[in-house]
Amino acid sequence: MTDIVVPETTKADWTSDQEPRWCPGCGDYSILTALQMMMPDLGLRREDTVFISGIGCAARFPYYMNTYGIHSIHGRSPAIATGLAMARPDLNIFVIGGDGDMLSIGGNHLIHSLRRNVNLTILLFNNQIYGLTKGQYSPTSEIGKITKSTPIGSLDEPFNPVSVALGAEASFVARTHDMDRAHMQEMMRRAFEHQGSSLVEVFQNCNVFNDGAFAAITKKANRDEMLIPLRQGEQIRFGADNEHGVVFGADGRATVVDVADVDESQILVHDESRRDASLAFALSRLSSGPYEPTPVGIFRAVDRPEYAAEASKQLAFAQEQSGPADLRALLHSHQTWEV
Amino acid sequence: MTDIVVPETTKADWTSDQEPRWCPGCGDYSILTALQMMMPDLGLRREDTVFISGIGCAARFPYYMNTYGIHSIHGRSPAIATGLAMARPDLNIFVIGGDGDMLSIGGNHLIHSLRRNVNLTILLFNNQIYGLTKGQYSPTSEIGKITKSTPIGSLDEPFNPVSVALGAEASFVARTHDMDRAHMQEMMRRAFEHQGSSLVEVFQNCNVFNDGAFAAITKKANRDEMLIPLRQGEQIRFGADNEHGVVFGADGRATVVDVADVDESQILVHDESRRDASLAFALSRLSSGPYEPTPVGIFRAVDRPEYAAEASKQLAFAQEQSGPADLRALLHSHQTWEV
Amino acid sequence: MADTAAVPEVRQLDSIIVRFAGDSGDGMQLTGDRFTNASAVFGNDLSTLPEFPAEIRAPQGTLAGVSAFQVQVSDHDITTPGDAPNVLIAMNPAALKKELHRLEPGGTIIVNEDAFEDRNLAKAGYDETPLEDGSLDAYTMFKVPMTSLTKEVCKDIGVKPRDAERSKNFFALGLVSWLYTRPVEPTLDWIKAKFGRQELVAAANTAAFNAGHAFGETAEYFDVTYEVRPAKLQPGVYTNINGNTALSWGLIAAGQLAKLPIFLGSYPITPASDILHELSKHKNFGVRTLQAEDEIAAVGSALGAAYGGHLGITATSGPGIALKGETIGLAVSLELPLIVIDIQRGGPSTGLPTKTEASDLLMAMYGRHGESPIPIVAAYTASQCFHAAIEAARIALKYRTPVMLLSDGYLANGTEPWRLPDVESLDEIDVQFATATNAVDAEGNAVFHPYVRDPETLARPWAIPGTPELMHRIGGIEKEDGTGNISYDPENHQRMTDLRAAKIAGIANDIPPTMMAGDVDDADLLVLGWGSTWGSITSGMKRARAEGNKVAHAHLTHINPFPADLGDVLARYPRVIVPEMNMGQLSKLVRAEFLVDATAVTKVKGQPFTAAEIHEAILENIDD
Amino acid sequence: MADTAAVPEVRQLDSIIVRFAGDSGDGMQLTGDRFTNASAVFGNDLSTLPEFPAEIRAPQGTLAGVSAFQVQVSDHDITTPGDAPNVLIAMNPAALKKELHRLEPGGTIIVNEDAFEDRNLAKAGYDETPLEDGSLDAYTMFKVPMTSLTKEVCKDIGVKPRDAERSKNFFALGLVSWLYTRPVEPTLDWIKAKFGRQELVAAANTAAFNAGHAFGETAEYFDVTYEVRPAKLQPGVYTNINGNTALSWGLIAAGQLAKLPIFLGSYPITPASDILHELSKHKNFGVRTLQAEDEIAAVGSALGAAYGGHLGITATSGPGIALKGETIGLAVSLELPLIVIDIQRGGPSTGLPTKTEASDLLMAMYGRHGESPIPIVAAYTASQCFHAAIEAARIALKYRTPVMLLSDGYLANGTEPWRLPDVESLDEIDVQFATATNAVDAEGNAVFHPYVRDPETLARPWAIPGTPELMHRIGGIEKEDGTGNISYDPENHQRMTDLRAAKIAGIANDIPPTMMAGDVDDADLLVLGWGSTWGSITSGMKRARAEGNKVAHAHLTHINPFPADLGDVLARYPRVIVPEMNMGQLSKLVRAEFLVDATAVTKVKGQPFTAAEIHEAILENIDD
Ligand SMILES: Cc1ncc(C[n+]2csc(CCOP(=O)(O)OP(=O)(O)O)c2C)c(N)n1
Ligand SMILES: Cc1ncc(C[n+]2csc(CCOP(=O)(O)OP(=O)(O)O)c2C)c(N)n1
Ligand code: SF4
Ligand code: SF4
Ligand SMILES: [Mg+2]
Ligand SMILES: [Mg+2]
Repeated sequence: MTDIVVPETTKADWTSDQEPRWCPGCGDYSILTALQMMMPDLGLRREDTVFISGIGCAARFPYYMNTYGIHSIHGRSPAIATGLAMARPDLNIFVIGGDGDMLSIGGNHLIHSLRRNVNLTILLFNNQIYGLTKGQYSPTSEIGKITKSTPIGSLDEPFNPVSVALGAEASFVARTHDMDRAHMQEMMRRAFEHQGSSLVEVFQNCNVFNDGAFAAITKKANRDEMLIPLRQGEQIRFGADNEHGVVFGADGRATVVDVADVDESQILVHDESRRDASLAFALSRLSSGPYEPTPVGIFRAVDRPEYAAEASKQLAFAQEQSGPADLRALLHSHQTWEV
Repeated sequence: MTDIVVPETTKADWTSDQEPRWCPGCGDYSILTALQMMMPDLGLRREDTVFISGIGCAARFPYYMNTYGIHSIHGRSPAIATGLAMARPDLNIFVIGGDGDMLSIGGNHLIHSLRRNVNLTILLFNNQIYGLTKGQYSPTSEIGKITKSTPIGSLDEPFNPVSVALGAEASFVARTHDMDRAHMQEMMRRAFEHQGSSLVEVFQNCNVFNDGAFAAITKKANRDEMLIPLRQGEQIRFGADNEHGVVFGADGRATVVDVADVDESQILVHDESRRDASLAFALSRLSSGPYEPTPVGIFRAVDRPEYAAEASKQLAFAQEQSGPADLRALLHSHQTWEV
Repeated sequence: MADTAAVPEVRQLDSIIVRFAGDSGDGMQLTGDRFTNASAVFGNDLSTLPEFPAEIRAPQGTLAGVSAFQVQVSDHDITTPGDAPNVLIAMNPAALKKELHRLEPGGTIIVNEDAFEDRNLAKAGYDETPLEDGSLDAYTMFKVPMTSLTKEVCKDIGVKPRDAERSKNFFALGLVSWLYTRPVEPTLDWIKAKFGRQELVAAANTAAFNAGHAFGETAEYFDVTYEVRPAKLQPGVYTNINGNTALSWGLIAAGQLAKLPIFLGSYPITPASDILHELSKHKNFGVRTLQAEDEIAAVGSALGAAYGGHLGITATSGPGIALKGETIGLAVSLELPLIVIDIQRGGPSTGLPTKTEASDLLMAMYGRHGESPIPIVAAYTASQCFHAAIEAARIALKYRTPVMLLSDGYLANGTEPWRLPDVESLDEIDVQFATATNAVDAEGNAVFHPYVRDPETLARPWAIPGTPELMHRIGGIEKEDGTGNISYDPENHQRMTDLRAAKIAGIANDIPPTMMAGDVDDADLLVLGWGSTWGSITSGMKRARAEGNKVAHAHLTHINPFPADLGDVLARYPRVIVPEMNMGQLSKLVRAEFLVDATAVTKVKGQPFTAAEIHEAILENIDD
Repeated sequence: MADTAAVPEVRQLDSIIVRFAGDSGDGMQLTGDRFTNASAVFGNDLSTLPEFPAEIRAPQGTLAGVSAFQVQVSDHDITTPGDAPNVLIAMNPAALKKELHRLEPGGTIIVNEDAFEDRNLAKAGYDETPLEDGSLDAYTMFKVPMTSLTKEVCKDIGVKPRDAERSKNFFALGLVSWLYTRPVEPTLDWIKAKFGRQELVAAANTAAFNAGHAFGETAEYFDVTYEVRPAKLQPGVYTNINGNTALSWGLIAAGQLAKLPIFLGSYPITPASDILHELSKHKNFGVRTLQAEDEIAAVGSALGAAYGGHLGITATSGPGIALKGETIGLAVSLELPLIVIDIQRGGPSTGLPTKTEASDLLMAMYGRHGESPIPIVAAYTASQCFHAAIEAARIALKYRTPVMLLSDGYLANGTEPWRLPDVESLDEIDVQFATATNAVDAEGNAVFHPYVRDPETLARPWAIPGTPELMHRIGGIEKEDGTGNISYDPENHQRMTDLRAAKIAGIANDIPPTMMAGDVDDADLLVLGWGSTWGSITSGMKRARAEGNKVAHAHLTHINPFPADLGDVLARYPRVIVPEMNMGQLSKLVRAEFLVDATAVTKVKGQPFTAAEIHEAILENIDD
């Protein structure tokens, strides 16, 4: 980013000339729209902005943004983005991918970029399925899922992307869903503003291979009862009349209660900035899938040194220590003799 | 394992004819000894036992066990072991590797085998360094570590292997160290007995490239004050006179306190079998490195369906449904016509 | 345009090539499939070529969204889906625009007239409708309002217009079935079986199909219908099969023949995923499948299973093989049986995921560090994938080696009738696990040495965990000859490298001689092929020979090692051409091995060679 | 055994080959290194070969634990560390046992007598001490109680015996320095500089070194000392350098010459790790290094940095390259500059990690799916790695392509004196980022098309993020020629495949002609080499020519594409042999390309060819 005044932009400025190639009705459209509409608010230059993705339906995203972009290979986007971010700390880098791309083949790069805290805004479109390869189960699919590759049902315990990220030292972790544009935009904006790696899990409907996977919690009619909004500094409450809440026991257990049943002051106040990740983790365990009340919002947002900036500091430090680049001096730096 | 009586064995039976090729004084020796001494207690046949490793100093382990074994390639041992475990649920499979092998290049396979809950006993020798390649920092090295590859100090936030495992849905996670044979043996035994993937982090001293990394907590003189033993059903207390303990606040925070300062009944009682992983996670966050009081013991041990057994059940189910293998019927199963 | 009122003439043809094209959402693959099946049951020989975009559903109505299916139906033995279609069914303007260039000169176009409205025309890039501007005058065109006619008949049975529209492909199918006098029962039966439970859908599809058929009969619009008599195929029971299914069944058969359980570790990727899907369905054959977290885990798990005594398999496409190289190298070093399947697609990188190509051959040969030779088996027709899989298993199991089995997108998805083999006719694969010690140590104790070799095959013993007394450790570090202990000894490394090479080279004596066809004894030109070019070469050569040219065809089913007689074969002909769906990969291998001036005839267009292209290449090279 | 009392004679030699061998813990690498350095400063030409086990510290006293260092010191231009050593310094029985077979007939052995006690003898597998049983009578042997003598002198300066023992290698060094009349100052200075802060260690080492020197002088034990005069090298400033350091400096130089910051993404692996270590030290040159989580992330991050306008580099060894294939393929498709370095080691699989081999050539050529050609540059001496790195960068940057830079364990760790180039003499590398639109769209707007090519190089523009108006998206799916938009068009895929191939092939016109030596105009045999065999071939050929044979030497620094004149070169000679540290990889490429009957002379023993082996191969092939 730069100090100079950045010209104002509109959604159209951020929209490329390529027509999206997603199935009609795919949740990816609403995420794209939300992001394209939000981009002007960030006050960025398009030419300073890069979208990097792997492979999958979600990973087609960069083509639709009028920015720089790489549609790379399956699972490797966090690694490629890490190199770019280190080389060019001046850029605004978004990383986009599906649950297969980021958590199956790319799981290792994801967790390593999170722990390193490279300045990347990572959006994980979780549709609990492999879309592009036509409907195999993914690492976030529920146990027992019947797909082409699991005709008798899948056996694997799914990952909870928020828990995975917290276990991997992520400094920023949020969750949102494709049915709520304003919430998506808020999460994306906050994720972008975070200095370091930020992960936003976006529940995304794949209406062709896993239709309605999140309907039980994201459908308008269900949201009050099924989404637990996390708001900084506020009590964690939900329900049409905020009648439910989350409390913590001395035994270290977080539970959902009816506010009426407890002393209201016991209701947990959310603190995304708590250094200790255990609270965020406990919140991530409140729900074991999109069929129970599930927290959305920012689980964790703490300051930690950003990787690329630190790396640049080492370059400056090295120059201080060893002086500026002097190739001749380098070649003569070992013992030499003259003939 | 089999029902038939297994002949008794001794440490010597489990010791292969290959001389260990570790540096004199390496912590790997004490782990090897602990394990070789424990093996007879498990009542196994050597021929039913397999050790699988990747590459690294730790990964030389299989050569020294008089069992079946594969010294495979860097980072891939959990994947190879998963295939073997699924093919041969009758075997006892141990997976051995270092912090680089399992958490750097092999991080993805590790977390996926943990979530799947394949019946593997995984021992991660964490020496916070790359031994075999002569001393680069590892994903568990502390920030600022000066090594050959980081002459101005490393920048990466280290992984906490216990947190990583818990974030990845591990059903069994424990920690021990190479200076306490009895404790190592208890952890290994419990890990082995666990049905599913079990991860034991073993703090291991690399006296050549990272000597004393754990001395502040594992040296005999420091243990009382610096190791927090986790014991099932018991209050979490430590100190020469058990004068310290761990309590949980209603704000979801676990803290170390002096027992004298609190109501003794508030001291947390450890429950490794709690389904909700948050307590275990919170315990894993008590220490940010081997220089603060650090829990050792079993963080989590919960029952979940074991992957290979479930996979075998699907085979049985398929036979019930579709009858036994009939190749002719298979070939004729699509529309056919006669000429 | 035809507009007479006579009873249509029935014209006999010896073969027809039909191409269905429409939007990805229009169900063209299914339509083509059904047309094929009806023809198969009728007794024709046939060959198909499905083509679809990489997107699940590219933007509706665009060129990028066009999905097509070509089938050749014949009264005689054919080997390709045909070059230029005789008839093109275009369900929308984009399909017409994108596919027209393929149609034979003066060919027949059947369009869904309803789809040619402004929005669709614009999406396809037409300024005005091609149906009216005379640009198609050189073709025979039939404009049929398929959408509205389908809606019409569906209204009567209570299907909403929106839903009815989805049945328009069955209208097209009915019409084309009538035009080519295909039997209707197989299709109607299939609709019943497939959609039985969704009554309305079944009813709509049936009604649309019948309406299409009736439209042909009654519209007095077509002045001729066609008939293709059943082919005189070898007697037997036939099924219509694609390469991936045949390959999967071959793997299952191999397991049965070797009396081994099967383990497939795989990660989904086009066009290999169907092998995972198919094998997952047959767990009752003792098949275990793992959808691994990535391709490296997939091959690793298969290798682990192989160590445990299973037939370990991994299946993927090019990008996956690129990832598996290191682990395949480990398998070379461990000398364990393993089948690695590469269903090739267009490269490099993500390339053309849904298009065919055969450009992974040199990666299959050399895509690993160090000297790590592995056998390569290549399938050459859809149905032959069955036997190729068994052959790959035979070699892997007998020689304890990873084997690369090559297929491609064309074989994988294309179909052909397959005369089902008699199960009893398939050779058993003899697999013996080691059960006893095989050496004596310095102290005279009986011990097991995992790298003592069978003197004939040079294979090492397969001693699986659970076997008493044979405990041993193996790894990727160089091993001492015999004992398998780690060895850094210079001479030993040379010896082990030589042994690994000799083991693979020796397989040449255990495979059939080069498969030959054409003017074997007296040709001016040899066409050397491998893989899926077999069909095109066979057809193209037939044409060239029909013109009096003397041409022989050698086709390789084994590429590493080559058949023992290949050098002699090549030496017999004055010229050798090598058609390949790559930039000349086999030709490089042959030139290096035999110093023969083999000329590569290359094509990388995501599509198989046409017979005409092969024909032309023959003529070009036979003359000069 | 010598035991006279005269003042030793000083004998002039034109070169000597010394081999230090001991336990891994004995500091043999350091000893060899210091001996080398003293000789370098003295003005000799030299060449070294360190050899050590894969374990950090294999069991003490065992054969597996032996670490050795060979150096040839000469008064003339030499190119190898020599074949058979003239003198072997054996610090323990295992070293003697393992290394003796290399010694020249009648050569000199200097042993640390103290180490030949029962335990050590047993560990080495000696039944009785070879020092006494007459088995070494054919050699000249000196038994020196190095350990006790070292302890002795250290006692005086207050060093504990245990610690003192560690200085025994300096005793050996002092003794050998005396024997070969090497200057002592460089070593003493170095000890001071290195151990200055650990005073006792410095004192012990100095004392031991002096004691060893004095022992030679005073023990009246040696009847002759040797001198090797300074070599008549080209005037200039020299430094002693190994391949990995030279290569790292070359990369830094390339960054300076191209005015680009450098990004190295790497994952540690023997023998490539030192490139990561070395580059990490020079961040003041604008070098960013990332120790990635694995090799795939390493190359991925380098590619990401390249997209951002850095000189992106990744360095590894064989197993790492096997993992990087898919990402290199992406780089081929993205057409971005990238340097991929493979420091080859013994394979397959983990193989012989610390031993040299050159068996990754075909993987470098073909280790990716699809048609994905990349240029290959191969370094041929330790110091030349510097220039090879610059050349790889030049090609990568000019042609926007990944380039494979091949070195091997022998070059990586071996040293030679390097006449430092004048920094001003190095050619700048002209890199122009795209700054302006380069096309016009249908509406007449100026736009940027990322795949519009430079007509001469066929390189596409390098438009880096941050450049206004040039926003564009690229990916691994096939791209439309020019616009770079996704394209599944058959003709376009053929065109792009052809273009990618033509771009790489065209580099042939931009590289030097084949490097030739020997009887270029009139030879009966051509020795064609590549990579680190240069030194052995040069030495071996010298011997053959000295005997009157007519031999030419062609050495390839560029393997893909080949130099434009290579076909002509090969055609000029009646016979061609290709010595390779593999099973014949370059010979396969040459045979396929030129149909020349090039004979592979192969060796995979973890060690470079000796000059004698090359000599022999020449004689064998020149006769028949
Ligand atoms: C190396 C490699 N392996 C496999 C594939 C095939 N592949 C493409 S996308 C994909 C997974 C898609 O799932 P997800 O990442 O969840 O994205 P979605 O399509 O659901 O948005 C797979 C397996 C590939 N392109 N490359
Ligand atoms: C694919 C591959 N990459 C890199 C290496 C080099 N390598 C061997 S072991 C190792 C790391 C060792 O560290 P760790 O796993 O912590 O084991 P330790 O030696 O400390 O026990 C590395 C990078 C390799 N053998 N293979
Ligand atoms: S397959 Fe699913 S995720 Fe992919 S584009 Fe279609 S609806 Fe969206
Ligand atoms: S390098 Fe470290 S970890 Fe490896 S054997 Fe030596 S002491 Fe042990
Ligand atoms: Mg998905
Ligand atoms: Mg380690």
